[in-house]
Parts: sequence; C-alpha cells; structure tokens
Amino acid sequence: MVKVDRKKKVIEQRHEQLGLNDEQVLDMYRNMLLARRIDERMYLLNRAGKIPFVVSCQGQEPGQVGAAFALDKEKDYALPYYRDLGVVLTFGMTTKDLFLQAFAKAEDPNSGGRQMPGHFGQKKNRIVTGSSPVTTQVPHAVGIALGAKMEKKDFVSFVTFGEGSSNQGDFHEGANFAAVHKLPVIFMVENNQYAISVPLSKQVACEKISDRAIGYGMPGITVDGNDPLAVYEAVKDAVTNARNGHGPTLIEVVSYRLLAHSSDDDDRSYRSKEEVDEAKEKDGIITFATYLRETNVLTEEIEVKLNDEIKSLIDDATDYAEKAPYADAKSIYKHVYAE
Amino acid sequence: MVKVDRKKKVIEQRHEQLGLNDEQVLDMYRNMLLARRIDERMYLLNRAGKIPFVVSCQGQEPGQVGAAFALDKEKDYALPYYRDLGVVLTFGMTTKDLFLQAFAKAEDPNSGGRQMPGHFGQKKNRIVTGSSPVTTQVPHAVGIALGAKMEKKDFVSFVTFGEGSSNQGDFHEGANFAAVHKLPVIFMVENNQYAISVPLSKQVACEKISDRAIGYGMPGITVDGNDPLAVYEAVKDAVTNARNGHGPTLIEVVSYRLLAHSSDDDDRSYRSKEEVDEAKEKDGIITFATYLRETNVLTEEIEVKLNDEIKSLIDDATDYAEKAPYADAKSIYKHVYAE
Amino acid sequence: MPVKSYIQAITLALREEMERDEKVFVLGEDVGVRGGVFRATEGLYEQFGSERVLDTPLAESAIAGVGIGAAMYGMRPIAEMQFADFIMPAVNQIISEAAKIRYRSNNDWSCPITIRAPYGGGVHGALYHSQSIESVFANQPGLKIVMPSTPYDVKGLLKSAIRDEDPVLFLEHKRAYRLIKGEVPDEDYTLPIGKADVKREGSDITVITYGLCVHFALQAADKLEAEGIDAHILDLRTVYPLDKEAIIEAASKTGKVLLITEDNLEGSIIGEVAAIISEHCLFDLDAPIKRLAGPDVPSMPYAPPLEKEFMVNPDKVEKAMRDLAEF
Amino acid sequence: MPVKSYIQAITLALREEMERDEKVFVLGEDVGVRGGVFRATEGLYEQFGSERVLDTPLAESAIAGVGIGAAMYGMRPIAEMQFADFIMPAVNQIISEAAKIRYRSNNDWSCPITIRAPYGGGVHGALYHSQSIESVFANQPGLKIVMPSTPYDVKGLLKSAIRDEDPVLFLEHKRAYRLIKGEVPDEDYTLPIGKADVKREGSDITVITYGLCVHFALQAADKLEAEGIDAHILDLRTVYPLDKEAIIEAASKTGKVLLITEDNLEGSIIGEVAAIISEHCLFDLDAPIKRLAGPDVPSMPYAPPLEKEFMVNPDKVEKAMRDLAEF
Ligand SMILES: Cc1ncc(C[n+]2csc(CCOP(=O)(O)OP(=O)(O)O)c2C)c(N)n1
Ligand SMILES: Cc1ncc(C[n+]2csc(CCOP(=O)(O)OP(=O)(O)O)c2C)c(N)n1
Ligand SMILES: [Mg+2]
Ligand SMILES: [Mg+2]
Repeated sequence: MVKVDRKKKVIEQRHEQLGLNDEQVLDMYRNMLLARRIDERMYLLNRAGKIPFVVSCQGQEPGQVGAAFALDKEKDYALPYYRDLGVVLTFGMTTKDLFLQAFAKAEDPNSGGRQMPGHFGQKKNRIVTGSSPVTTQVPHAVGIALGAKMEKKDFVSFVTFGEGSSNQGDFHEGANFAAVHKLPVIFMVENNQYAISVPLSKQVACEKISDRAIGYGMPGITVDGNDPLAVYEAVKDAVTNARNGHGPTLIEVVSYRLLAHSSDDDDRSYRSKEEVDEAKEKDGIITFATYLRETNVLTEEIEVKLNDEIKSLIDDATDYAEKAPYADAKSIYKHVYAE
Repeated sequence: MVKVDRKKKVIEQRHEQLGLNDEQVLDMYRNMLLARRIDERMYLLNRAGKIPFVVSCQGQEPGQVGAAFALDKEKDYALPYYRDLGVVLTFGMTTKDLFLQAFAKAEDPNSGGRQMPGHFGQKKNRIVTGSSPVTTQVPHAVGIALGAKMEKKDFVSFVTFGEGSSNQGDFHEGANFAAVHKLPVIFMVENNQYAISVPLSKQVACEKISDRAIGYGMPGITVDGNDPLAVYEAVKDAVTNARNGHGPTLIEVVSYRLLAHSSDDDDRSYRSKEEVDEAKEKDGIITFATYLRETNVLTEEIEVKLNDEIKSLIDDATDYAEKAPYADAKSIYKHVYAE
Repeated sequence: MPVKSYIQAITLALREEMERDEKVFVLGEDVGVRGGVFRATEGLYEQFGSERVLDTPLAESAIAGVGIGAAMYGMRPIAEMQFADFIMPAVNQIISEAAKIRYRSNNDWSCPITIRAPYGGGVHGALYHSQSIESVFANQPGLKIVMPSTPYDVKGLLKSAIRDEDPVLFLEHKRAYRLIKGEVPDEDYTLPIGKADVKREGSDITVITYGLCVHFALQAADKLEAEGIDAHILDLRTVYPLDKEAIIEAASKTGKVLLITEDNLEGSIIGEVAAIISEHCLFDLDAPIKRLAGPDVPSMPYAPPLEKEFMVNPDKVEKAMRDLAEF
Repeated sequence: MPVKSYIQAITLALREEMERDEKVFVLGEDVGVRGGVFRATEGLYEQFGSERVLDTPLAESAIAGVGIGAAMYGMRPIAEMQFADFIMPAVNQIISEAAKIRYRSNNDWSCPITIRAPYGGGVHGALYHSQSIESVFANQPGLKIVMPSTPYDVKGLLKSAIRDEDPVLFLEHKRAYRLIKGEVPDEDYTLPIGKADVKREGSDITVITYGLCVHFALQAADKLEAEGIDAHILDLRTVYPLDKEAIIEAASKTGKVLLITEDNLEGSIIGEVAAIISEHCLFDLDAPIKRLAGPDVPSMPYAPPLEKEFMVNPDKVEKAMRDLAEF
C-alpha cells in the first residue's frame, strides 16, 4: 500500500507542481475529449455524405490543449493550423461554431462558409484567419508579435504548423526574423510523423525538428505530444520567456496522426495497420484519463456527466448547423474590399 | 634559431600536410591576387566613368580561391554568387572574359552583355548561370547534385551565397532537400559581416551560420576566410564526403567586406573607418603572401614576375574589352526560346 | 481508339516519356508511394522506382528550384505542384529563373523543365483549391503555358512539354480529370505547343476559350444548333504565348466573338485575346467583344450555392452564346 | 507651391503619415540607417527611431508576411521591396494572404498593408533591376495596385494607400525618382485610389498609359500640337482594379486609342484596357486600338544599345501617336 500511495503522490504532484488545480486539468481533459468527439462526429457526417470534407485532429488533441492552456485566452493571439481543434476550442470557439463551419453555413464565424473546414479564424477570440498554403501563418505570427513589441503590450503570439510544413521557406524566414528582433512568439511544430503520405524520414534528415532552433539563436525543445502536462510546461516556460522580452522559442510536440490525412485520403497505401495500432495504444487522451482517474480528479460520476454534456453539445450543434441556412449566393460579391 | 626553424617547419607542413605542393599554393596565391587586381582595376574604370557598375570581391578572395582549389575543375559544378571572382577565375574564366562582362560586350561569355557584372555563367567550365535575386542558386545546386546521383556520376556541386542571403527561404528549402536525399552539394556561406548596410547582428541571432546545419542533419563548420588553407581543407573534406555518398555539408567562411557593397554604395553612413581598417590588417592575401614567403615558396623573383604577368593580363583585357563591340541592338529579340 | 479519362491521358504520357527517355523523372509531394493525391502518377513509382519518382519535402520553391537545377544539368524533370494554388511559393523560381535562364545566359544554358499543376474549380475546394493561376505567369517571355481540354490533347501536349527545350507550365483542370473522357491513340504522338485548335467549325459566332470551358461551349453549341445558331469554337490550348493568327482568323470568321475563362475577369488571359482582336480585326467585328468569366472576387467560396454562383457553367455559356448570336 | 522630385514626394508622404499616426511604420532591407538604397526613407530612422524604421533580414516573404501579420493586428505597415524584381519571393504572401484575408474571413479580419517597390527600366539595371511586375498581381481581387506618374500624385496616392483599409501595392518608377519633378503642396491631401486622371485634354487621339510613359506622352503631345494633332492623355494611376468609366470615356472621346506600357506587351495591363474598350465602346472607334510596349523578351539587357532597343522612349511614343492620328 505504501508503494501505491507514494506513486500516487508523485503523480498528483505533476499537475499541482505545474500550478494547475484539479478543475483546470479537468477542463483540459474536457477540451481534448470534446475535440476528439467533434472530429469523430464529423467523420460520421462525412461518411454519411452530409459534409464534403474533414481534416482530423485525432492524436494531436492532448498537445494542442496542453499548449493552449499555457496561454492567456484574454490577450494572447493564436494562429492555429487546420488540425488545431483543441487549440480553437480552448481559445473560445464553440462546438456550434465548428459545426457551422463543417456545414459551410452563413453563421460560421470562421468564414461564413467561404473556406473549407479547418481554416480557422475568429477575431473576437484572437484566432487569426488562416489559409490553405501551409506555413504562411508563421510570418503573420511574427508580425503580430512585432505589434506587441511596438505597442509595448505583453501578449504573445502562438503559431502552430506540421513538421512537413517546417520545410517551407516561410518557417525559416519567420523564425529568423522573430529571433533577430527578439519577438514574443511561440513556434509549435506538431510533429505527427507524416505529411500526407510522406514519412518524417523523407521530410527531414535532422534528428529533431527542434534542432533547427539553434540556427536561429532561440531555445528549442522537443516534448511528448501524448503528455498534455509536458506540453503545457514547455509552452508555459516559453510564454514566460516571451513576456519577459527574451524572444521566441521553438517547441516540437511529437505525436502521431491517428487517421488518414483527411477524409479524401486513404492511408493504407503508405503505412501499415500495425504502425497505426501501436500509436493508438499511446493515445494521450486515454493515458491522460488514466492519470486523472489515478489522481482521483476524474471520478466515474464526472466522467458520465462529461460524456453526456459533450454528446448533447455535439448533437445540438449538428442539428443546428445542418438546419442553418447557407449564405445568400449573391453574398459572394461582398467583402472583396472594405465597404 | 632552433625556434624559428621549428616554426617554419610547422608552417611549411601546413600546405604539404594538406597534400598541396608549392606550385599549387603559388597558383592559389596567383588567383587571389589576380582577383584582387581585377577588382581594383574595375573600380578605377568605374570611377573614370568607363563602366557603370562593380560589385567587389575584396576581402573574400582567399576563401573563394581556397575553396575552388578543393574542387575538381574537370567535373564539378560551381554556382557562384556575384562576389566570386576567385571562384570563377579558378574554374577557368579568363581575365579577358571578365572585362568583357564589365564592359557588357557581345563577346562576354556570361551573358553577351545582357546581365550586369557579377552575374556569372559559362557552361564549358560548368559555371552555372546566375541571376540577381539572391539564393535562387541554392536549389539549383541541389538539382545538379540530384543529377549526379541519378546518373551515378561522382561530381559535386558547389554553391556560394552571402550570410544575409542565408535568411532566404530558398536556402532552407534547398539545404533540407539535399540532406534528405543525401546529395553531393557543398553549401558555402561567405560571411562578410554585412548585407549591404545591415550588420550581421541584425541579420541573424545565431552564433554561427553553420549552426544551421544540425537542423538539416548535415555537418556544419565555420572557418577563417582569411586563411585559404583552412578553407581548402574544410571544402576538401566536404567534397570527399559528398563524393562518397555521405551527402551535403554547410561551410561558413568568415571574412570581411573590405569595400562598400558596390560601386553604387557609400559605406561611411553605416560603418566606421576604424572597423574597416582593422579588417584590412587581417587581409588574407597579405597574410598568405607572408606565409608563402616564410616558407620560401614565394621568392622575390617570382613575385615580380607574377605582378608583371597580372598587370599585363589586366591591361590587355581592359584594352581588348573596351574596344570590343556591343551586341547588335536587334539581338535582344533572340534566345527567348530555343531557335 | 481506346477511350481514356483526362487523368489517364496524363499518366499515360508520363509513363511513355519515362520509358522513352531515362532523363525524364517526376518530383513532387506525394507523387511516389501514394501516386499523387489525384493519382496522376499512379503506378510510376512501382515501375520506375523511388529515384525517378521522387517524393520531395513539402517545399514548392525547392521542387521548382531543384527541378530547374536538374534541367540545367541535362535532365528532364517533371515537377508536380499538388494544387496550382500552391505554386505561389515557387513564383520566384519560375519567373526569375526558369523563364530567364536561356535569355540571360545568351543561349549558353537552358531549362527544359515541365511543371504540372491541377487548377480550376467546381470541386468544393474553396478559395485555395480552385484557382486559375495562369494570368500570374502569362506575361513572362521564356515561359510557355499549356492548358489542354481533352484527353487527346493532354497526351500529345504533355509529351511535347516534356520534350520542349524550354520551361513549360502544364495546367490540368482538376474537375476534368475524371469528368472528361475521350479517344486517345496508343501510339506515340505529339501536338504543337503554341497552336490553338478549332474544336468546332461554325459560321455565326466565335467562341474562344480553353480548359473545361471548351466542353461547356461544345455542349451549348450542340443545343444552339437546333435553334439555328452555328458556333465556331477555338480552343486556345496554349495560353502563353498566344496563337495570334488562329485568334485573328477565328474572330474574323464570324465577326461576333465571345471569350470565356473560368478565371476572374479583370486581368485574365482573355483580356489579351480581346486586345489582339481589337488591334487586328476591329473592322471585321459585327458586335462588341463579349467576355464571360468568373467574378472579380478573390476565389470561389466553399459552400455549394456560393461556389455555383462563381463558376462558369454550361447554362451561363449557352446564354452568353445565344445573346451574342442575337446581337 | 514647392517643387519636389518624385522620390522627395515619397519621403514626404511617409514622414507625414508617420507623424500623423503612430501605427504607421516602415520595414525593409536597408531602410533604416542607410535610408534605403534609393534614399526613399532618408531621415526617417533619425526622426522615428529603429523601432518604426525597421532594418529587416534579407527575406522578402518575411518582410511581406510580417507586415501582413502586423496589419492584421492593427498596425499600418509600409513594407519596402528593395527592387520590384525582388518581390517574387513574396508573391505567395501577397496573393494568397494579403489579397484574400478580408474575403476569406467574411470581413472579420483585414490587412491594411502598403507594399512599396521601385520598378521600371532605363537605369542600366539589366534583367533584374528593370522589370515591370504589375501584371503578376493585376488579376488578384482584394489587392489594389497604384503606379503614380507625378510627384503630386505620389504624395496624395501614397497617403491614401497607407490609410487604405486594404492591401495596396505601390509601385514607383525608379527612373522617375530624380528625373521627374513637380509641384507638391505642403498641406495634407489625399487622392482617390481607383481613379484615373486626365493629364491632358485633347480631341484627336487618346493615349492611355501610366508611370513614366505619361511624361513621354505629354512631351510628344506638346510637339504634335504644332502639327495640329491634339492628344487626350489619360493616366491610369491605379492599374488594378482599373477605372473602367474613365477608360471608356477617354476612348470614346476621340475614337482613336493608343495604349502604352513599358512592360512586355503580351499579358500586360494594357491588354485589359483594350478589352474594356472593345467590350464597351467598339462602335465609337475610328481606328484599331494601338498598343506600344516593350518587346516580348524576358527583360531589358544591360548593354546600353540593347537597353535602348527595349525601352519605350519619347521618340517611339511620338511616332506611335502620329501614326495613329494619321490613320
Ligand atoms: C504550400 C502548400 N503545399 C501543399 C499543400 C498541400 N498539403 C496540405 S497538408 C499537406 C501536408 C502537411 O504536412 P504537415 O506539415 O506534416 O502537417 P500534417 O498534415 O501532418 O498535420 C500538404 C502537402 C498545402 N496545403 N500548401
Ligand atoms: C531577393 C533579393 N532581395 C534583395 C536583393 C538586393 N540585394 C543585393 S545584395 C544584397 C545583400 C546581400 O547580402 P549578403 O547575402 O550578406 O551578401 P554580400 O553582399 O554581403 O556578399 C541585397 C539586399 C537581391 N539581390 N535579391
Ligand atoms: Mg505532419
Ligand atoms: Mg554579407
């Protein structure tokens, strides 16, 4: 018994040591679970022919939510990439908002149905509008951080992208600019091992994507993306540095893309079921739930309630979004320029 | 006396240890001196209003020549940048060729007077045609190396660029591509401390440009650009690696731009005379001459002959090029497409 | 003759050229094991191996730039841009480099690269998977831009592009990939780059267009025939440099010209076509030149009714043709 | 009114806008301590400090992209491209991002950035320091492209560009920098983006052009006046989106139209101008539309006789105007 207790103590200390209370880690868990369930529902809707496209977050939610919790949702800016359901949910986008975008309806706050799903943007929550060409958001994040420096505000700008995308010129140019001008940016690479069909080994020859940091003169760190607390800690440190004027950090969050690249992709042609199954065993949502149960934060009662809450949120949102109207066809002529 | 002998011995061994005989190091010296003298003459011609533009190599010749000597002029490809007089001379471009380009005459092998000076290219010597937008040549070098790999040839491709230019996306994308595909490329950054008026500290925040290598998974090394033998050695090693199928290397050659950016620039507004004077004292041409004298490779007799030879080469070339005709105006309609 | 889809014609041309010439190779994102996200390179990796069907890192400027280097060395690279919209990071390599290599070196060096890219809308691709991008490049001497409409043209023109001594941008309409089928000979044949093609002879009105819109115009022409309207349809095929003679001939033939593009109107290819006509056969015209194009908004939205509002379609084409005939 | 050079008008507009609004700042290569390679930002570093006059690393995509980010945040960045030719690495940021931010976010976000770039030839700059690059961007709704010809227009239009709620590409003719002088009021004034300007009223022929060629046309018009040829000259000023009404009005006025650009002919801005005219006032024309432009070769060479052969100049303009008048 002594043994068990000791282990439990150590475990408990993990989130407390990071300054997170039980409610907060429960919230973290809720958001990653919500992201997962939303994604699952969208896949169902897609397979049922109700929405044309899904690009999945599955496998990356723990890192996304862990990171987003280290930011200040009242002032920091997020420049998420298409898989970042966990980030945008934490930054205040609602389940309903997300289904409205999946159904491309007029009320979709991201784009009013103009963009594909996964192209996030919501000014009131400081979620910066994104596009499809990968990595263009990196210099934008740097520009926003430049705004912070020029206006002497203490917000940070947080930008994410895939490991494949870290090979684009815009990553290099943006990272270098931020380092030279010591700007408050957190660059987070979500390394899920693939860029569509191309495995990591054909994308880069370096050992870690975070090895790129030294070439810009900024700290670089690699963390386990299945461990939301580890990601929280790394981002928290980077945020502190950034707010204190010490410039940017490059954080690599290692995870695995559990599904195919998107609903249009079939991953069986380029990776084995065994590989995927192995990754599923390390699924951070499951291991985090175990941790929360072991630390008595997640009780059976809470779990039931949580699942119910999530289910009804998603049901309602699906319903609402499905019935919501499209934007008027003639609206396409609007908002090319300021009116 | 014993002391002096020992020192001399050690010094002597430097080029011999590198497998270079006296004739070869004399040739190296000749080429860097020739580059310097050509550049000086071009400045004179510019100040006299005879040629509209010069972009100078001064301060970088030792590194350029040291590097070029480590390559095989019969098979390797060079993708020089605009300051690389030392490289192109070593690769077989003649003094006459260079003055023909300075005067923009029809016979200019680089472009027939179409491009500005410093835009090198000469297929018969495997000097690959270059443009003005910096760093575009980096992916080209990688593509040529890909050709080597696909055709199972053992040539390497050697590409140079300024340290400021290493901040362009094309550097990042090209370096990463070469490393992933283990291609025989030598990336040589000529770090002369400035990008026009912008000092190194406003270009990058890393300690060394070669720190970028680890992020691509290739070796990175920084050498003293005033020491042609050190550069020779570094490039030689990289060439051996590349020919053996071990992939690319990033070499940073540290020097100082002794003149203004170009004949259109005035550097007094952004750097001090003291700084420039200090750099002049480390001028690699002078220190290499001292080394060659100390090792008895460069005798007074040779020196006189060499200076005479260079002077008459330059006089003849200037004369020839000045008198040579421009291309016919109607020739501008030619060579847009294959004819 | 065997009937093939537009995309099958692409794969076929690639395979035959790779079999014919060892220097031909393919590079791009997901073109290898995956056979391309649209499957244009399906089977090539298996047949030619990973060295000739290269999965590259995700970096378009490098895909173009490495291809350009290989081409200068003497290879025959075929670079794939996964979507034409993602060619933008490679613009510098294409415009500053590929297009100018022969000219700037006074014919010493050349750059025989082919860059393939799927463009065009109507596939629920929204702003960034639907664009027409030809006008970004259609002012760059040294470059050629080919945009075929039929499987027959695809095979013949793609082969010509690969064998061309200069850089060719080969733009494939992604909606045509599986929608458009046609006869494609098994034999080796090429078609001339730079030549437009009369897809239908007619005497009442002239339609000049390219890509998917050629089919819309042909469909409309069949319908209008019943109404006694006989349309002449010219398929540009190469949109840069344009085939001026063919344009002038087609416009003069009927004196009533409709120009169609799926691109946004202002600054599109068909503006140049109109300019050529108004310079060379103004007095042969019986009606103002008409243009039918996408609206001047950034690109087509995702939601189906919005996408539909943007896209040129057979109905819009039919109406424009009838209006012109009745002018 | 004080007489200023074209480049002085730029510096003045920049200074006044920076004084007026703290959110306005400048970023680019060598714009700080050095005051720009052309000296357009001279004195600004001293007056506003290194935080508002930012020397950036040598990376155009970052210069544009960081500017775009700052603009989305609420700043008013003015990004300088050292030469217009070097804007190519930033095309993705400009076309995929700046131009589409408002539209794609359904008006939630916006991008009020100004991107300045010196373009144009006649300065012994050879292929890569002489290009006209406007046609690369002149098909991108969401973007505006301003190309002023006089110091007066420079000041008023640059101020409007900086204050504009949307991205503006502001292209400055580098040969005009010191060559062109004119009256520039000390007061704060703005001029409307999107409006062409009649630079000379006339009744025999209409010349529509922009940039340095406006001056060539004005010079030629003065000469031709003596021969009894009265030229109407419209300065486009904004080349995208074009001022259609002004074009139609100017073309209809005389029925004889000459369009001039320094760019390569095919695919240039003036093709679109011709298309507008041929759509809207074909029956008002008394002569085919004439175009005078650079030849369709990649860019102008360095050697003086070759550069001269390429460039539009006052003699070529005068000849084209006379030929048209005599048609
Ligand atoms: C510039 C550009 N090129 C190509 C694409 C097509 N594309 C979309 S996602 C993707 C792979 C991205 O891989 P990675 O960065 O690792 O992110 P992941 O999808 O694995 O999360 C590609 C090639 C794109 N969106 N943008
Ligand atoms: C893409 C691009 N942007 C800007 C320029 C203008 N330019 C020419 S050289 C130069 C500085 C280059 O600095 P660096 O790379 O350090 O080389 P150095 O001149 O010091 O040898 C600049 C900004 C250019 N040639 N290309
Ligand atoms: Mg990935
Ligand atoms: Mg330098």
